[in-house]
Amino acid sequence: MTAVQAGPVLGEPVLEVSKLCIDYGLPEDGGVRAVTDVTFTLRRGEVLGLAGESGSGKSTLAYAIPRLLRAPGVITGGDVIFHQRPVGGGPSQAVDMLTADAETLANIRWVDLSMVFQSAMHALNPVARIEGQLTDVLRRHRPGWSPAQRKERAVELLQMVGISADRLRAFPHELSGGMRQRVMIAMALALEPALVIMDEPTTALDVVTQREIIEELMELRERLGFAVIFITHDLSLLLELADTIAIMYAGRLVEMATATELVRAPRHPYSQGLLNSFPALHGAKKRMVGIPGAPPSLRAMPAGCKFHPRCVHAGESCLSVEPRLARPNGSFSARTVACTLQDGSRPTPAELALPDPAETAPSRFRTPAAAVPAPSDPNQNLTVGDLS
Amino acid sequence: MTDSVTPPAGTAPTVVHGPKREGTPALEARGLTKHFPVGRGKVVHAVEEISIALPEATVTAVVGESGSGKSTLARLLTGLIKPTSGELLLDGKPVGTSAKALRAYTSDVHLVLQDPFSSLNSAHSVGYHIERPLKLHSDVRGAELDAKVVELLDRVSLSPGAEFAAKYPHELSGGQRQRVAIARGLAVRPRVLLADEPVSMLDVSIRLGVLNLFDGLREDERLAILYVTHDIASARYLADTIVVMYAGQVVESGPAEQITDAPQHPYTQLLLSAAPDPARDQAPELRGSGSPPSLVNPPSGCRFHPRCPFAMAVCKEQAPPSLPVGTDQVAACWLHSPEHKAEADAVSAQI
Amino acid sequence: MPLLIRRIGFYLIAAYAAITLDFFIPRMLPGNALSAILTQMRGVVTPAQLASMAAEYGADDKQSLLSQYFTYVGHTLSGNFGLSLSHQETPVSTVLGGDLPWTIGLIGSATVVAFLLGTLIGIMAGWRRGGLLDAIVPVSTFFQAIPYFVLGLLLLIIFGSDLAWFPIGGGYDTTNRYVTYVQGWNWPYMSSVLQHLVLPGTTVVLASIAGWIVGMRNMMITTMDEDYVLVAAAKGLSRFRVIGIAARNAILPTISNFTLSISLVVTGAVLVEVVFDYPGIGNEMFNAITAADYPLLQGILLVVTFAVLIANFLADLAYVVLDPRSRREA
Amino acid sequence: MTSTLPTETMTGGSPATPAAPARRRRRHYPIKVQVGAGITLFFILIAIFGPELAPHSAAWVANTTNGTPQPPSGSNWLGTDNTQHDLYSALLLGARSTLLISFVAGAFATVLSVAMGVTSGYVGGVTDEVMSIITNIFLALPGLLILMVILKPLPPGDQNNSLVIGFVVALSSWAYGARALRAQTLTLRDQDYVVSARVIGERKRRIVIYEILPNLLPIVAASFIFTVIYGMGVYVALCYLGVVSPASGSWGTLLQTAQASGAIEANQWWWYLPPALCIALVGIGLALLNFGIDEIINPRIRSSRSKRRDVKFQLGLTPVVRPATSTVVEGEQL
Repeated sequence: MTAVQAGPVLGEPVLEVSKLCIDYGLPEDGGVRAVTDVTFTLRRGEVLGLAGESGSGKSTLAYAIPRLLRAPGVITGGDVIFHQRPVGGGPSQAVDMLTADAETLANIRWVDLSMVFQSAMHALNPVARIEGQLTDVLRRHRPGWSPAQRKERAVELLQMVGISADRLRAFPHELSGGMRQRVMIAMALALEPALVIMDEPTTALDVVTQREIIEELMELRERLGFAVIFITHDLSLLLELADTIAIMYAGRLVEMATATELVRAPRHPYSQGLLNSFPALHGAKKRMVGIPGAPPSLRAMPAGCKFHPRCVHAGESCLSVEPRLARPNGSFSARTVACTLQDGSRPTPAELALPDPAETAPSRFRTPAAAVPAPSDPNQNLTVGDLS
Repeated sequence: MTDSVTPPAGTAPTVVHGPKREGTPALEARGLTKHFPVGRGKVVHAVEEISIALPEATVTAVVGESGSGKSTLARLLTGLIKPTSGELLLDGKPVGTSAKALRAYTSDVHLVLQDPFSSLNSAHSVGYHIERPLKLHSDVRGAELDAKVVELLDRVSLSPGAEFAAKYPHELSGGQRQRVAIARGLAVRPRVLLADEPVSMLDVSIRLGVLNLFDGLREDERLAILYVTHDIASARYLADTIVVMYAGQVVESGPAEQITDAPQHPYTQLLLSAAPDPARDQAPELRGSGSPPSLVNPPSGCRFHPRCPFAMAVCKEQAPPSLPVGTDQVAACWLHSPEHKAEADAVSAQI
Repeated sequence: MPLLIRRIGFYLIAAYAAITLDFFIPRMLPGNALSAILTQMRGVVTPAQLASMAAEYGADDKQSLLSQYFTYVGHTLSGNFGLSLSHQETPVSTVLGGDLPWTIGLIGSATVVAFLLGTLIGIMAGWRRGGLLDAIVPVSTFFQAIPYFVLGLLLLIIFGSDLAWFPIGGGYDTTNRYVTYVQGWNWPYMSSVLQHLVLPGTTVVLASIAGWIVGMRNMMITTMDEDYVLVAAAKGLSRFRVIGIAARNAILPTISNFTLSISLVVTGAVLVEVVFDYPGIGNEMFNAITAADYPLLQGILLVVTFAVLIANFLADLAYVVLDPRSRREA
Repeated sequence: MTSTLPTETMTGGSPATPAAPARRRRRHYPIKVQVGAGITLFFILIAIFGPELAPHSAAWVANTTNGTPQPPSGSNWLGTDNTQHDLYSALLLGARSTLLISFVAGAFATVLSVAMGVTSGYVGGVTDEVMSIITNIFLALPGLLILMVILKPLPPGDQNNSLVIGFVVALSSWAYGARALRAQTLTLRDQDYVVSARVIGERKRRIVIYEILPNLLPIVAASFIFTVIYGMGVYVALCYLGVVSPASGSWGTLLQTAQASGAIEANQWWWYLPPALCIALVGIGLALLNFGIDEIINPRIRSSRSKRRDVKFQLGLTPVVRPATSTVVEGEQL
């Protein structure tokens, strides 16, 4: 295998999405808008967490970027630029994903941009052996390789995710849920892409398996330097692994900040409500309230700020004016939020005006200490030895 | 962390899990066992010898991974499936096996299921769903019945109740459906509410609303609630007592905060270290790997031993008894047995 | 292979049920009808044969029903279906031996064509939903809603009598007095056979193809909603590979639904033979009914049932080969 | 005819698209269903009022000594047959027995298939095993051929009894519906709402009738229509073969006499074409109805039509439509 470049070149963008709009159904056929004016930039090696509830448009957005959204999904506006590294090296080339033809897309897919789906059970072809499903992508994108080379690579990939080579001949139904998801991850990394989009990759798994796979995934990311768009409704998990978190509500980005900023000092009432929806594992028990009401239906969107019917801070202007994503008033960080409480027009409630954390350290997976197993923290993990 | 314990030598007394309260528990299960035949003489050992007591006005959380038998336990408690062995006691009285006794039992014990999208029949209105248990188990009829339906809907915060009663399930959101399912359970003033993952399919922001509803019912209706979940953080939030299940058996139980703050069984520790925790800033160290065993051929001895980093010789051979490890806390683990203390210390020191 | 063993068990039960049903059918007839049949045969067969036939139908009381039954099962299993009354007492097995190749040729070729063509059209229609091919689907269903023989009649009227493009009946040309065919693998004979096969074959294909098309189309649409098909597209695989992966999975339920269709196709085709006066089993059956030739009828019923069961078994085999999940231990 | 029946593989639509918009309830039935219902209703009316509409009775004979069938004319709209009976009247008269037997057969078969399928699926266990084997045997047996053997020797009284004929025809067709209903019942039985009904103490019979049956109705309707089509095919075939000869005549009888008198060779189209077309039309009308029901059962198979013909939805190539410039970007077509 070719050697991986030494570490990700942070700062260089790999994906630029601007003002992306996505509908279900054509406008002429009475389609509904599912994603509105989403703008963000993803840099090489960055882990972007996309959090939101069902119907918030997070999956729609993720599938539309590689233009894999199913009918009746339609992209109705905006731009998606993917910065493709040429095979032989050299400066990256900007590819407009929305004007690209089928062949251009086919050549970007999996080579530069791959995906991991929520349910590996459904994402693996039930009637084909693991080997065939790992090598078909090599046969397509590495035409010069011999069958022996492809097989060798398939073995290497399986071993990378901790599966023994003898499972190559297995069918998907012969593997456990965790193993199937590992196969999917191995498959996604087969061509060492620059970006992996992960749609709730661990939601269907048990918590122990989920943890094992997340740890493995982040270790691989550290080693191979790919960027990740990680979609989940589980904000508490995202806070542990993402560099940047984008919170979606009703098809819009309502807040985007580093994981540390978001968990320590949320700016949007919805972000704060979400954070307060996860009971803590430790510390004093306190009564929590979640967020009243339910997310709006796509067909009956409220006017103004889409969150106002559920927002305790909603004011007069929220009913009619839709806030734009902007840097919060008085913040020096690169974070953005879409809320009139943060643009200086209204007083900001204290709980939404906590100071930005001083150290905007990337997620713990980025610290060198995470690469080697950390010594256990006695407060976190009680060992049996402590008991007697 | 705890004082050394003195389990009675040689005997393995039946340990009854669940919140410790004075008086007779609303529902008690003794030695419940369920083996499902799967053909060719094989059986799935889904639930083994579980004794659990649910006193009124308490919440007991049953936590475990998929396939741990927690849902089967909940269904055994409804009387919906017959246990292979063991018995149920309602207010201290054994539940009869006659059709009449079982029908009476169904008015006292209700089950709320996981999927709010399939737990209501799309062919019937919300009102119908709530009327049925009333018609089956009470003499309320006519205008009184309608008033009762409205009152029940209001009680689960579906107001105005009359309006909701006329709606059909497809017009409701997931959280609202789950409230209808709970209202139906409350219709005939049950003693016990069994909730099988009642919030796992709901949106994150509305889960707490439903959990808080359970919390309120515990006090207001003096209900004995069994909360089955895979989410140990929500179990800690809602429950008085947490019961941890693994491969059909209870491995640890005790007061909720004690379990999450001072887990004594290696499996509970594994579960806790794997759970997402935003407060954590270091990678958790997972002790133990692999996946749950087949319940057709469960491992010998302690069923957790193939995954357990502390496994000793005895763990492979003998199933551990439930040993007291703290105030009202028990763990089924040989590490806590005085006879194996020396070996346990040695194993722990290595890790 | 628990699936296959279960299925073989089922076929044995079904075959046994068919044999037993066959035994009881003549006995279920109202008494008068039975004696009427025997009376009708009096001139045709010798008294000894008549006695044995009466015994076989239970019209004489010398044998118990049970021993009659065992005699009958023994005869059937050894391929002895008795003598055909309408064919100068030729053994039924000989009569059927002459008819079978025609029927197998007709149904076999029509089924293969309908399956291949229908599946292909179904795949394309499902892939391009709302496309041109998808518009064919309702049209094909019309043919399916018309009884086989009515469709045959319509084709016969249009292409046989009206346009006279094809012969209107028979298995090969018997009217041409200048040519005498030597039956066998020679071109003049075979071309005449093929010419006579076109209309009945087309009828069976048209009537049965919609089942394959619609079944395959709907399964394609369902399968294309599966993540693994999207994964194939996301991998950058060629469109034909993606279609191939979807089709490979979509065809499995189609094959397992074969059972539903095959006995309909066979009975339908049997009627088509009557319309086209085709020298196969179906026409033989029609004649046997007219002549009240019960031994022949019984033989035909058994042969057709067994053929359907064998076809089903072949479909099961194909399924087991194609779906690895069916090979799993229970 | 595999697909006129919903099969087990088509059960249940999963909420696959995470953010799929809520489907609007259709107020208008699809055009297919409207046309299908129209055709079917038309022929049902003919079956009911046919004898009143017919210009001549069955016994009427044209006042001619000519032995050859007469082509259509002002006095005999569809001409006459070789015995100079009016074919237009015969067509109207034949509608009744043809449709009556089809619908009687459909009704009997539906009752049988619901009883067998739902019982088998809900009760499960050995009952299910035995019932499934019986169902599968009925599927594998060539029903029509057995019917021919059974019906041929029936006395004329029974041959004209539409209940007897309908029931016997139903015996050969119920198994298709039973199989589909069993599969769907198996799915519904494990639905949470059925479990909930058991938890509150509902009795078995009430669960089957009130909780399961309402959700099976589309499949019951589809299987009813299927058996009506099948029943008509079988009945017409039996008449055509002369196995059954109803006194009142049927469309199959018309075909049988036409065939027997060499009408096809003589190209006397007015004799055999009208009944053949009527049979085909009824079949098509019912098939259209079934199409609509199929799409209700499984909305995914609906062939959606967009107002924009220039936008193609294709797997793995999400279309881009910018309303401002209205330019459509897409890949090449297949």
